[in-house]
Amino acid sequence: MTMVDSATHSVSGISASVPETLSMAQAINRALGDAMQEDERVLMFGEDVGALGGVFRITDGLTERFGDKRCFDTPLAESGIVGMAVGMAMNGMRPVVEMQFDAFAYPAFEQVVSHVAKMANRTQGAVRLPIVIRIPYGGGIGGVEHHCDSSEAYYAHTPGLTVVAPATPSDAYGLMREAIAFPDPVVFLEPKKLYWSKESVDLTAPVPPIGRAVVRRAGTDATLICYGTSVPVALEAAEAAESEGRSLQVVDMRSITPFDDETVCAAVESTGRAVVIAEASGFASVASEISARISERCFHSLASPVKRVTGFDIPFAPPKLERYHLPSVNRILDAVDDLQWED
Amino acid sequence: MTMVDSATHSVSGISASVPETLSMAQAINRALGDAMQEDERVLMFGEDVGALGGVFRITDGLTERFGDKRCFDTPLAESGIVGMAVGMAMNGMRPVVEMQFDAFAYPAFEQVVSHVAKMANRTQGAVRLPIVIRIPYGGGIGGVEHHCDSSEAYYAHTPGLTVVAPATPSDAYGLMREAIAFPDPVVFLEPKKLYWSKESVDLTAPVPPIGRAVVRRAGTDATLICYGTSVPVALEAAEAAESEGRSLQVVDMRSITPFDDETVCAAVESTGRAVVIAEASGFASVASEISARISERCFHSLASPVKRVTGFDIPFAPPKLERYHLPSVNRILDAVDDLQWED
Amino acid sequence: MRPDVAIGELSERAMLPSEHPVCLIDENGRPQPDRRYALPSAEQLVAGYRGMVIGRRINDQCSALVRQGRLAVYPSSHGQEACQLASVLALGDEDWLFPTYRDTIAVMARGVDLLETMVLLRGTWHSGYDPTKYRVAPQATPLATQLLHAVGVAHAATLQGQKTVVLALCGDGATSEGDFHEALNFAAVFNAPVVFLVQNNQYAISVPLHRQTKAPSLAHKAIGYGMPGVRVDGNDFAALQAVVTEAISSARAGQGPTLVEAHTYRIEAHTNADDAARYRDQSEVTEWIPKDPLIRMKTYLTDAGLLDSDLQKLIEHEANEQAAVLRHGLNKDVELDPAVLFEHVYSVPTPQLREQAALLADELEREDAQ
Amino acid sequence: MRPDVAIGELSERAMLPSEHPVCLIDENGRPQPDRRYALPSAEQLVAGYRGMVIGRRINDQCSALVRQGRLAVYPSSHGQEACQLASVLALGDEDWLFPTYRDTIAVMARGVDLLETMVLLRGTWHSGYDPTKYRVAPQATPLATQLLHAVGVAHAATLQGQKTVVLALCGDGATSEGDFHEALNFAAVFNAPVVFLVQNNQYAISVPLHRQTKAPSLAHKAIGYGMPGVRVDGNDFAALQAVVTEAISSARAGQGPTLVEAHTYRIEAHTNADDAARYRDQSEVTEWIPKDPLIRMKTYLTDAGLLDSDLQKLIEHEANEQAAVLRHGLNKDVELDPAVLFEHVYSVPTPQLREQAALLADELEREDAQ
Ligand SMILES: Cc1ncc(C[n+]2csc(CCOP(=O)(O)OP(=O)(O)O)c2C)c(N)n1
Ligand SMILES: Cc1ncc(C[n+]2csc(CCOP(=O)(O)OP(=O)(O)O)c2C)c(N)n1
Ligand SMILES: [Mg+2]
Ligand SMILES: [Mg+2]
Repeated sequence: MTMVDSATHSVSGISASVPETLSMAQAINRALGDAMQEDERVLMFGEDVGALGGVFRITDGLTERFGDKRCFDTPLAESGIVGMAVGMAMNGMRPVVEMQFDAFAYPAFEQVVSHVAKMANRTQGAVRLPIVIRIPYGGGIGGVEHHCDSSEAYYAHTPGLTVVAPATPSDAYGLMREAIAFPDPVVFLEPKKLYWSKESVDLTAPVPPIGRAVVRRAGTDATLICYGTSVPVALEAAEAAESEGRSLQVVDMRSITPFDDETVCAAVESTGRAVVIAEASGFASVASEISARISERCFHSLASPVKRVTGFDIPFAPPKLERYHLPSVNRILDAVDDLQWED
Repeated sequence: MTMVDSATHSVSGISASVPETLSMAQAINRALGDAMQEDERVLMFGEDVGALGGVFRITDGLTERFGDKRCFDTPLAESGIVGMAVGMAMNGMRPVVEMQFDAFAYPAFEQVVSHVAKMANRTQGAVRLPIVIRIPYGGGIGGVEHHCDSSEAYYAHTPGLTVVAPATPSDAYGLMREAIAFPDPVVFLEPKKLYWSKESVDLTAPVPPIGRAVVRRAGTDATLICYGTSVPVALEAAEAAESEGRSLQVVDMRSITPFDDETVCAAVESTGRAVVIAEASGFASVASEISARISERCFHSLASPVKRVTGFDIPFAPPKLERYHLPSVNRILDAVDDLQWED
Repeated sequence: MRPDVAIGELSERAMLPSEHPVCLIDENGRPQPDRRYALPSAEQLVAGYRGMVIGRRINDQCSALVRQGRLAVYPSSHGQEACQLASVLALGDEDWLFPTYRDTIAVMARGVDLLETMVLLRGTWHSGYDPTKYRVAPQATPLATQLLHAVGVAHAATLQGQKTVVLALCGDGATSEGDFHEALNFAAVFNAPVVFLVQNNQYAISVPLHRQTKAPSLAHKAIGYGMPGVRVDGNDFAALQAVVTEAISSARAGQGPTLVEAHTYRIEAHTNADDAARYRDQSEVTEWIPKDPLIRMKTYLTDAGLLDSDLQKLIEHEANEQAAVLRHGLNKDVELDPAVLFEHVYSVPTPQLREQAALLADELEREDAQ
Repeated sequence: MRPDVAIGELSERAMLPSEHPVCLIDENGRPQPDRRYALPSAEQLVAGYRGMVIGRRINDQCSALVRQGRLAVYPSSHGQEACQLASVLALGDEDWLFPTYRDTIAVMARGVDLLETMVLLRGTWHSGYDPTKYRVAPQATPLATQLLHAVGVAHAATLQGQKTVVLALCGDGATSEGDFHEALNFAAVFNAPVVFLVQNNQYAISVPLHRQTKAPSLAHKAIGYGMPGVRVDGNDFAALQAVVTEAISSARAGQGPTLVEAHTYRIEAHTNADDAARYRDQSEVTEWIPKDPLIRMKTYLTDAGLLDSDLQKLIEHEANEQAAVLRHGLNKDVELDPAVLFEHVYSVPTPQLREQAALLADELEREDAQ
């Protein structure tokens, strides 16, 4: 059994090394383009990803640039899309597929759980599936039902999948390049509401590999743990807390599986208090896992029980009510206040 | 908003009140028969549930007794089965459907998550779906891949679903009667490996309602928390521990959602130590939730971090290796030993 | 020549669609005699026209309301009003309609309150009307999923001896989903009283029909389930009404389901959020303009002496009134109590939801106090 | 008479199946002239017969091994050996086979090591062979799912300019699944070189075909995807070989997919765990016995002077030898290292799996120490 850790490696980008201001949507688009340019086994397909460039324009220009054999529309059937990707990967390709919205990946659930996740194990490694399943996920965009689910728990609970969720344009670029180069299937969760968030990105700079969390903000009083959609809210809460005299550390998981216990435990042990933040409904979720892990592993460092700030255990709220459902700065600050501070 | 708790109520059975020795399979069969007898809106359908009586014979005799309009075979399509059940419930019926094995419910995932779970909320309660989705689940029967999944986390994470898992024939009867009478959809997880376990059952005796856990064994040193397939293993471990001088309490959740925080917290607070046991892979699972809840709610009563004994984060093992994968008495005892006992 | 093979209960010929879509009133408003289908009555045609004019007005009003920020999104059925109306006007009170997100006009035509209809697209809730009151299912977003629900309602009707027929709508793109297949198969096997009406508007967002299927026509899928497949001109209200009415009668008479494919065209972009210029030429749209379902009907009715300028004005007045109701209703903001988020998830909220509702209530109280 | 309508690329007639299944050698072993399909060569027929005899022997050996507790389960293809062999013998080395749990004989006939084939049913792992080595996918259990993988392999072949054709197998029951629909549609839309061979053995566990579909035949589903549908006598190796070979050539020539429905019968119960007496009369089985694919082939070959008792003995000897290899192999217990559970889930085990592997290793070490 090979038990070595995959080392941090820089992804040699094709895009120029001058930092550019990019939105997350543009960064993912660049990552796809660069990967397709470098490796002709990389394909992109799904619903409306061709001429239209995807409903979020993430695949904009790829068909024009690489032709409709490399970036193409499929019939409207998600199980079909993922199932076909399995076969294409079996025959040497590296398919990247787009599920148009989170909830529209559910028809593909069987293909994802029973095939994508299990093929390598089933065949004792003889068939590995380097597939990336891109899923625009989460709320905060005023979307109607079925367009705002945070479905990461379904995937994170499924052994054999690797699940990542970037929170910045740089990470989106770097993690996408990693995901495409990864030998195993990756569920790539794209936080819709951050598609238009911008950053100056050096596309050639190395990013931490899949499986590695980062401390986004230093702090000494308590640790906020988050990923994807919840990172900016956590940072905002930390900012607000500072003005109230509390120093909050923010850890961005980046990868949900593999999970970076090392970074999380070190962080929590340094502060002794933790709040886990995620948009998904809380019950039996990734936030539950993080809370349980911290409680199990950092027990004696904890000055207070771990708190969770998550979406409620309700179907995602309609547009006009979503702000009550989503973890807010105030709700995070309330949770921090509850961390049994001895004044 | 009605915020009252559903009171414990006895299910008036049709079966005689003399206790009988029944296997869990027979108990479920009786519950289905009695419910169909009492209420002609109750229907049973799925793959091979008619003439064959189901691959586990759970529906044995129902077609003969109630005719093939009440218990019938469908074409082989799980999304179809669940989707049709949604419509039948919309038009006044109370469908009970069988998914032949755990992993074969995945094709129905979208119907379950996007419709079964959400219809009542979507229509502000105008359309409620009294559907029972029966899923034989879990391992321990030497089944090949796709026949042994413990898929409860997928359902428990989905708001709008009620998820139960009986561990005894009496509970199987009582919970099934409750589930069929329930106004909302219930995912009814039947622990396959316990189908043939027997017990003397008084079908007319009241059983605790959905949402209520029970303490299956009293104990003072630590609490084992389990449900469905893991209950007998936990009880066996408690038995073994007793001979080693350790008194373990065993709580059988019975319902996963709604979750009985009251019983669990009282139990854990009484012992100060807890091990959560479940067959499913541990990451982002129901066991994670239970561990997190205990850590969050009973923090100051805990003498040791909560431990989890779960299936590994791997696809379910092949028959010849499943015993290494499943929570065993020894693994539970090891976990108990790890609960930081000060000698 | 191939002999007509009768293998199942229906002969091949009875299941295969005709070479050309059924058309009773052509693009120029001229009646086309048809061997199998009679022209609907004058009353029906006028009712259809009236409904289409109102529908068009509402469609265009809604698109405007999106631009004004009063609606979150609106998938318009501009150009598909004949399908919208025919599908509803052929139904009886005891029947059910299963619409998609694009079928707002059909929902309204079925009598659902205008503002209740707009709840989904306005974003105040997921669905605004009581489906059991109108016998109209919530508008479905996940494609093809509602077709199975339709089969379930229909089969439950059979079991309970109700005379109900269910009309289930979907688009051309939706026919590619597995649920479409399972629904048609279940309907046929259970001989369920369902009519599947596919509004083939040639596009699924950006994807044209020829990338969706290589079938000679979508109606050719019917024989694979052992049910009749019918192609109809989807911009001809008369033909649609005749075909759908016959399919409904057949279902009601216990003769099982029918698949109807209506050839129409999505004149506008998929929704306001879409940019159709990225994937189709405006010239294609222009070609479809003369086939407009309203124009040809107006010509026909005028020529037949069934429509004069008074009636036209009356109908337009009615359309304007309804648009005004909509406009005023949507311009009023609704007060929403966030507590509703927890109320309907279960019949009785779980202890977990009670805790969460309390948390939110506490937050709001503190917010108010500030 | 219906005119032959050419709407898409193929005419209706070219896509609809013939009234009767193609049959080249009838139940009595007599050759049947057929306008479209020539009898395969003597060599091919003898190879088929040889394979079927071995397949039958393995089928029956495996059923016995289940009774002896050496196999966890065995879904026998007893009676379906013609389908098993024809599907494989028509393939070239560069082609792929996508089998189901019932297609063990096809997998073996493709050259997969006998014992590697039995790994799944023996329970020592989920699949025992390297799919890329034999170009045989793992035997699929979740119904119809593998058809999509087949389309993917085929389309990737097209994109890479490989001349590969993919043969995808499924049962009659599997045609009801959504994935069947999506696979056929994708195959047609991408013009993928796939041949779908449905072994219609009349049952899906206990459910007879007429409760699975109301279609005139399963092959009638083809036209709904715009591909040819062919019905063939599934107990006639010659006809199967001819039909499948033609479908493969057509796919290889860039003419896209074909749906072939083979009419056969599941002589044994679904698996050893099943009790067929609960849902079908033995008389029905008895009726199918004379249609056995081996018997008719033996008669034909004997009559044609292609099979004498020496060759028959030689083939039987070979069958016995293979059965012996299987018996001996399966009677030997395999030593399994539980550490393998963690090895292949990911290319590089995650930190979580490393911890879990260590936990198990520690347990085993302590167990050993006792
Ligand atoms: C299961 C699912 N997948 C994807 C989507 C996203 N989506 C919404 S509408 C649409 C196109 C539908 O096309 P068609 O069925 O032809 O209906 P039309 O919009 O043309 O009326 C897509 C892909 C969805 N709603 N549901
Ligand atoms: C998705 C899925 N649902 C249910 C099952 C359980 N199951 C196994 S075989 C079978 C019947 C299959 O019938 P058919 O396709 O006709 O193949 P046959 O067994 O007759 O060869 C069923 C229902 C499964 N394997 N996969
Ligand atoms: Mg369309
Ligand atoms: Mg079969």
